Amino acid sequence: MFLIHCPYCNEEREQEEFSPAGEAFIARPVEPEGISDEAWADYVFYRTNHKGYHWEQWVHSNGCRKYFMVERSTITHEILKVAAFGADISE
Amino acid sequence: MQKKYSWYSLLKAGLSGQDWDQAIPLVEPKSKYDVIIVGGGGHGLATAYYLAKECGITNIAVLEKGYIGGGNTARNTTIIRSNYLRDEASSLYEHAMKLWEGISEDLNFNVMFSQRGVYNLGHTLQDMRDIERRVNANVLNGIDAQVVTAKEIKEQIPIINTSQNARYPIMGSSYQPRGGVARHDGVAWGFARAAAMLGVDIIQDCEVVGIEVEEGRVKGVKTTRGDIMADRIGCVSAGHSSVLAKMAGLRLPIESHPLQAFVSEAMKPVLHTVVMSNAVHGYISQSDKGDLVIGAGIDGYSSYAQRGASRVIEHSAAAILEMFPIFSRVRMNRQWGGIVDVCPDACPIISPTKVQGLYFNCGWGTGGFKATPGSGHVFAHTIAQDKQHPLAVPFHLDRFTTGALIDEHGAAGVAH
Amino acid sequence: MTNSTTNFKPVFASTFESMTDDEGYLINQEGLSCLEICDKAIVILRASKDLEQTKKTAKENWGVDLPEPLCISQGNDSIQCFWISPDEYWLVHSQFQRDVLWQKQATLPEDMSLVDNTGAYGALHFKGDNVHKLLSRWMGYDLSGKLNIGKVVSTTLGQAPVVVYRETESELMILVRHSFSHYVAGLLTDSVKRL
Amino acid sequence: MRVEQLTSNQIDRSKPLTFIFNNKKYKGFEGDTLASALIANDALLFARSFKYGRKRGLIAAGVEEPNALVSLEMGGRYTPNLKATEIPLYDGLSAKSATNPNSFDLRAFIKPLHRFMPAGFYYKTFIKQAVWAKVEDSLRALSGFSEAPTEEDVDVYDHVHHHAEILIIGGGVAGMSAALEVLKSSDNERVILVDERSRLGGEIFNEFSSDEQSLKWFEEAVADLCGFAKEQRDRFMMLTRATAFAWHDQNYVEVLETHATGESLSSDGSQVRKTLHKIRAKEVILATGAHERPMLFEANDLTNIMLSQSVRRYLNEFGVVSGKKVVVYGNNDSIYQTAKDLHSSRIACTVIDVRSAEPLNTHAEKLKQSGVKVLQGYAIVKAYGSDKVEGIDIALATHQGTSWEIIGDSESLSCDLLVTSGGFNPVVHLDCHTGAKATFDETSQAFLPEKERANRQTCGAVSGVGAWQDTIIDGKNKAQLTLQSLGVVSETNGADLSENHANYFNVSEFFTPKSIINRPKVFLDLQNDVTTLDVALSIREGYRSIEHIKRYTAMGFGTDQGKTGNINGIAVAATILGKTMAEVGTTTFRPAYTGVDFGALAGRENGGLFDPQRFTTIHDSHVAKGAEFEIVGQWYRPWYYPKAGEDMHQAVHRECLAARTSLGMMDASTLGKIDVQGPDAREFLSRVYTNAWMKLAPGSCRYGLMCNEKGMIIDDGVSTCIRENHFIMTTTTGGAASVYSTLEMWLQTEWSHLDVHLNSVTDHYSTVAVVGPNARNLMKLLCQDVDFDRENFKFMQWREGAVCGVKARIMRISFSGELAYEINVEANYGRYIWDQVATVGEKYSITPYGTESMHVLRAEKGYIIVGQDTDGSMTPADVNMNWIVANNKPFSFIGQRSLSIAALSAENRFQLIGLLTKDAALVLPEGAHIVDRGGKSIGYVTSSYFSPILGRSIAMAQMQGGLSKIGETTIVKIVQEKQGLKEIPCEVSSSVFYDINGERVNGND
Ligand SMILES: Cc1cc2nc3c(=O)[nH]c(=O)nc-3n(C[C@H](O)[C@H](O)[C@H](O)COP(=O)(O)OP(=O)(O)OC[C@H]3O[C@@H](n4cnc5c(N)ncnc54)[C@H](O)[C@@H]3O)c2cc1C
Ligand SMILES: NC(=O)c1ccc[n+]([C@@H]2O[C@H](COP(=O)([O-])OP(=O)(O)OC[C@H]3O[C@@H](n4cnc5c(N)ncnc54)[C@H](O)[C@@H]3O)[C@@H](O)[C@H]2O)c1
Ligand SMILES: Cc1cc2nc3c(=O)[nH]c(=O)nc-3n(C[C@H](O)[C@H](O)[C@H](O)COP(=O)(O)O)c2cc1C
Ligand SMILES: [Zn+2]
Repeated sequence: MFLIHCPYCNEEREQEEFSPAGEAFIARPVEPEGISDEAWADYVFYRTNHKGYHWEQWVHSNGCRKYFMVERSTITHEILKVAAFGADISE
Repeated sequence: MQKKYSWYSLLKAGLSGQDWDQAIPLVEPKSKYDVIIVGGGGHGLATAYYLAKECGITNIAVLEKGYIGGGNTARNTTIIRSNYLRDEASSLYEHAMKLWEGISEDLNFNVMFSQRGVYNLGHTLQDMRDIERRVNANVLNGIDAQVVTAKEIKEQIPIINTSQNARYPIMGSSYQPRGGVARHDGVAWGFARAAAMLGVDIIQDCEVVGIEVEEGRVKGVKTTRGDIMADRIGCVSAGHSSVLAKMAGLRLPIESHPLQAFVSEAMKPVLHTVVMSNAVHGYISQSDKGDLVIGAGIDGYSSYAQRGASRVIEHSAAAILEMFPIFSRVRMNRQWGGIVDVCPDACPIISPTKVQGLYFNCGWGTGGFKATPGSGHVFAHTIAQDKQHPLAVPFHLDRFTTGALIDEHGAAGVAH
Repeated sequence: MTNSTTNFKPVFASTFESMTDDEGYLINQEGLSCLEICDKAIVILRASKDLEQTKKTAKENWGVDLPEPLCISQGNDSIQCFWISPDEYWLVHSQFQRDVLWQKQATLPEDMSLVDNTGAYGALHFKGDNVHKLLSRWMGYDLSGKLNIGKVVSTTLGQAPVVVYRETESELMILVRHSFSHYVAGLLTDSVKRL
Repeated sequence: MRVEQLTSNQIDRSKPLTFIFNNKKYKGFEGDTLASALIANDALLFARSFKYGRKRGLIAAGVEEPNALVSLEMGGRYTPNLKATEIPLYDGLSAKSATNPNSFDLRAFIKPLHRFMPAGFYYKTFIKQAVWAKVEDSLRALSGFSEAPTEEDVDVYDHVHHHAEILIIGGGVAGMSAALEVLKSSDNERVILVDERSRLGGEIFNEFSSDEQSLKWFEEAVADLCGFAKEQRDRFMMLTRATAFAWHDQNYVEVLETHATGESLSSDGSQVRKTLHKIRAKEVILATGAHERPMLFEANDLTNIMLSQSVRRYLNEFGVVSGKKVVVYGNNDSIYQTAKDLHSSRIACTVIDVRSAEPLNTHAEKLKQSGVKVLQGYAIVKAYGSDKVEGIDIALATHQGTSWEIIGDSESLSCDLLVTSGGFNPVVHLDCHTGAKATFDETSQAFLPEKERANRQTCGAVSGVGAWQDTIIDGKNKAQLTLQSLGVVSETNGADLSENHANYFNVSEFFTPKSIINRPKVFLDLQNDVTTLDVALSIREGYRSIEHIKRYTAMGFGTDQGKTGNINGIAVAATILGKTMAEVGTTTFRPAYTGVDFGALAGRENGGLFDPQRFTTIHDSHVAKGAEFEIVGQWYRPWYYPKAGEDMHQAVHRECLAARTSLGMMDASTLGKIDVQGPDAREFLSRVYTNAWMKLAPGSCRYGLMCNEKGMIIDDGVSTCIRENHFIMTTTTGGAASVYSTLEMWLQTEWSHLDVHLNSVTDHYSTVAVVGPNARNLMKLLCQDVDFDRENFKFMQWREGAVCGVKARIMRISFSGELAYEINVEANYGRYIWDQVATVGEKYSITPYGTESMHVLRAEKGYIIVGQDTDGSMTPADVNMNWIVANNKPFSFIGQRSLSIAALSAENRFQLIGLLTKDAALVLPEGAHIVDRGGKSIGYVTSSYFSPILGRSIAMAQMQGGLSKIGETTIVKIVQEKQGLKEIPCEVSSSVFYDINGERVNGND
């Protein structure tokens, strides 16, 4: 029951308003037909499932309905950063 | 030599004040073992036990980062059943069920396996279709299963609410008479003690922090208590499987999620069987101590913290009251969470990996306690022979690539 | 609406209708009233990826300055414009002047769009000192601390998705999806008994 | 017995009350708790212990009480397992011991057997499964406390959300002081103060005989706080009888408030029994105080062996005491406080201090001067008595460094009340719920909360601060730090605590010698009968971790969660293991701090409010027609419309024939509807559906199938092309929400370059389907501005027009195979249109039908229902719908790549076929299995009905390699009512049973 800052609403809201949408940065292969079954399985099923801070996707499902990215600790649930898609998350 | 548990020994100890032997001896890790099992949960300990008992390998260490049986084994609602839908899964769980039926004697340790029966309720027409399909499949596979009507449920469980006024009225249920519960701690300890009696080293407070791989073969592990060599390593670390995989440079098709449970204050027995409902998200039984043991739904985000959202607990309490309105003034005594390792097809992975000598047994998600003896048994054979036990074959990691998934979402439900 | 060639007389029926009193009140008591408002038209304006383009269009078409996040702005003829999401604005107007909103559809750039969603919502108007007391039983949003006048928020009431906005210090509006109206009316009238 | 009135008493002697306990009538006063009133009546026996069958009484006055469990009232207000110490007395109260100490149950017989029942007893016995199965239930019958309730609760529970800048948990001196400070030093910050007790003040009334200064401070502070609560109502809320029971991430604290009417009989059930407050606070100040722990010696569980502070509480707050000849024993100055209070109430007492007489203890000296016998440097070895404590054996204690040992012979002392104090356990529970660890502090000899945590302060006894004057300062200081963290003040002006502030009552080293630990019946956990020997045994057997000790002995598993016993248990384990307290550590603290009623957790989310009930705008018309409903997702859909005397089959028979022969109508409003617009709308549809969408013309509709990346069917529906770049997609009722969010996900995260907008318009439209050969005739009557000619308004086209005067979008689509139109209008006109269609349609005997008939009609045509004929593991090819897979679209549609994996086109996959029973009248049960000659399952029945139009049964099934077996005979097996398996021969057929060539869709002109 943590709070998440929605980068679009620009406000902290209860986790209940959001839905988790899995690990971030799992890009769909550009040419699915051109890759091996292994590479395809890696995209569809395999996950890093990192212990510690990682980037993941959430959607503000009961709010603005926007998907965005969150850097959250899977150990403490602490959130370091949130970012809209396409935003620069390097700094 | 360890003292056997029996009425006689109990009487003798009671009269003489003579001591019991160590069930779980304190040992220092050796520098090398034939097999290392990472993870001292029920599955890991069972694996070690069957390796020692049936596979002729006794130079084994079980490495546990905390205390044995302290992971999901300590946190689950202990529901045991084998009425799964797919042949592959039901064979595996039924294998476990058969082992459960003789496990206390085999281990010389009463794990309080109690076949009080399990009901899986249906609340919609589609639930009932699924139940019919599953029960028929079970019966064809020789697994005890029945479809029961709401009226029959009410006769067996008079305190259940079968009224049409419930938000999701109970339409019927599947019933497995041989299903039930067992004492979770006892399961871990019973396997540990029996394994230790066969010479297995059980080493606690020993976290594996690295896996040594050379030319595609495992060499050993790095731990918080030093390096330990082994030719074969079996990882049975449930919620932490991805962490161990990463140490060997692998990824797994797994996500770790919080799954919560809670118990009520203890009351006189009033619920004599296990009742589960996937549709309203509540799973309940009453333990021999008298507390209601209740399982909640899974939290959707990934986490290694053993806690989840209180909203999930509230919802489960509400679901339990939908089914058992008389529990409204009963109080929650304690609430906790575990970390479950969830696989995309709701089936486990019992498999060798690309790294020679490294095996994984994981992905049991919300429902692996019931498989404990079976899982350990087939995994032991898989490690010993470097070849999957026949019952484990469908659970190879390859299935995610070959497409041979075993979809158990229907029977595994949302939890347990 | 009516078709002149026949003698059909369409009957408008809101989903709250069977639960409100003759004057349209769901709740009407000391310190708290909840009245159903039936005359709102809601048209969704979806923005162009080019924000300037959107701003310009909104201004030209309806006289609205696009509101900041979680805000409401005013346009011509008392058209209200709600920020719902970065590319979604709701133009709220009287039912009977819905055409004022629609007329401009043809002039929209092709990457902007209008969707009529009037039929989807019931509107409840809350007034009185006990509004927060009632709503806080089902709403986790910080109404007293964060919902200032002119602010609009999409959130939940119980398990129903709603849009809530503040008109004055003691007046709030909540838009409820029609299919949830029995549920929402149920939870409000249940809680109000125990304020 | 009751003693004279003290100023700190909270009972109102002018209001006598009568109550019943264990079937006997007693008297008490307003302000009493059940526990204090029973002490006043000298009724001291509460329980018989589980394992040893020993009789037990009260040991404490607060929530830490382990023994005095009772059930309250009967019927709809019956409540199990309440602690007598937490029940305020009311007139007519009726309570019963959870385990009756006087009844002669099996437990009494177990008593002499306990030596054969060490910790872990069960694990060592009943090892044969068959034996265990026989005895388990009888053993089970012995366990548990109160009987379970038998009736539904008559009361209700509310949830309320709050937001505050500052939440203060605990309203003792520390919390009060902190609250006042934050209120005085800020203007707008919202403050909440909660305390579990009936009034504020915590332990202040027991502060050295409620010295006048402390009481004066208290009264002024209460007045100030009440002033704030009244005048600044918007920002200050003060709750008593409100327990913070859980603390979650980011200061989300759950508080359970019991209302005044809470347990009483007077409430009529409409009032709230309890409110669960959900508080989200920016800052939390934890001021939860400390629980006293008992001293250890043999038979320390006898009735009337109580905790020192609790005895003081009973005396000072309720004017009751349970003995006349008291021994007070302990290792800290709490015992002198109690002795002093007893002495001034003229109750004879002797003090035994385990600490040596050196250095000089001023409290001891003062007490001696007033004539109280004080023995310093003595330890109690053993207590004795039958029902209650009658005396003790003491021995001299010699001290060496931090430890002591008993020497010499023991001597006996008689007493009728034994009071002990072994130090204090700060109430760190809540602080540890999100994973913080308590650390053992040598100075205060206690586990203290973690020093620093973000947005949280601790003050008072919970952080190891002793005297009340220090506590006030500590409260203020922490309030200042809190305000600083909030940015309200920039600098803090803290005052210093006194030098000995951390020295809790001058506690001695936390230690009990092995000579005592090794005795029998030295109890640690009274509720679970855990003794020091159990801990020792657990360790010897290899269960060494404190978590193992807890689990092996059940220490701390009870309803008190080890509040008084756990820390002693840790100390004993430390001694046996030769480790420090810190090394042994605590077990994990978890919610709930004290029990929370399931009803309170659920709040109002039961029955109709358990989960939203969603209705279409036409619902009332269905109800009026007598419809039975089916739950689909959260929706209630008409299932069938029985006429008087009809069962479901008869109703469905009639409904189906009406649609096939003349006219039927159904409410299709629940289907998900998504408005898709934008320059890339077509491209988008082509990516998410398996089939082609680039050429669909405005005015037309098309059926589409949707897969996930695994290549499995997840949804289907018809999408309508409104304009070149504008479509309306329909989804299944149950799949609407997930399809919508999945589509948004693709758009936002993966294809953000596509210019498409999605909007859910499910609720905007009501949809009435008009189905049957007379559909066109009816439509002509309803709508004049549309040309319904079959050539001008073709199948899979749509038109806009006014239906009964309402603007409508009419689609000519069909899920029954008949000529059919779906009328979509703005939802507020849905009911009107439905009623009009019904009225005008009378001419053609129009018949409303529900989901059951819809299923029959579509099954006759072989149309699938996603989720019924598919189960998440079916590809389009599996359901014989390869015709809808366009493999050469430029963009690899979702799931396409997976479909090329070899296993997904294997020949023996489950494939959708039809089944025709040889006996045409026999309807296969859905879920029955198809078996091969060996009796192995090779498929199962997904949909099965009696088809009225065909006059025979039809079924759809998934069968391994089924498509290649059409025409063959196969066997379906079903479980016959538990009497074994029944075999039914069937013919494998195509899954299309009726109107194979699809001619009916045009109707008859
Ligand atoms: C709330 C809840 C309810 C459940 N209910 C049921 C149920 O009713 N029925 C059912 O069948 N199943 C249930 N389950 C699932 C079940 O608990 C698990 O599937 C099962 O216990 C897994 O056993 P295990 O031995 O694999 O894992 P665990 O018991 O978790 O053991 C894994 C061990 O590995 C250790 N470990 C991890 N990393 C390392 C490392 N690096 N080095 C050394 N050791 C390490 C951990 O400390 C842990 O002790 C439930 C789970 C939860 C959380
Ligand atoms: N108990 C001790 O160890 C001890 C030691 C030294 C001094 N004292 C005296 O005790 C007082 C200490 O003041 P203090 O304010 O720190 O403690 P306190 O014990 O006086 O007050 C704490 C209050 O918090 C309440 N509380 C505890 N947990 C709660 C929860 N989860 N939810 C709601 N309320 C909860 C308690 O019921 C109590 O009323 C002083 O008078 C001090 O001299 C006590
Ligand atoms: C089946 C089962 C029954 C339990 N019964 C109790 C109980 O009666 N009392 C109790 O305090 N805890 C009970 N627990 C919970 C444990 O105390 C503990 O919370 C759980 O094992 C998780 O460990 P942790 O809280 O130490 O992290 C039970 C746990 C399980 C799995
Ligand atoms: Zn948002």
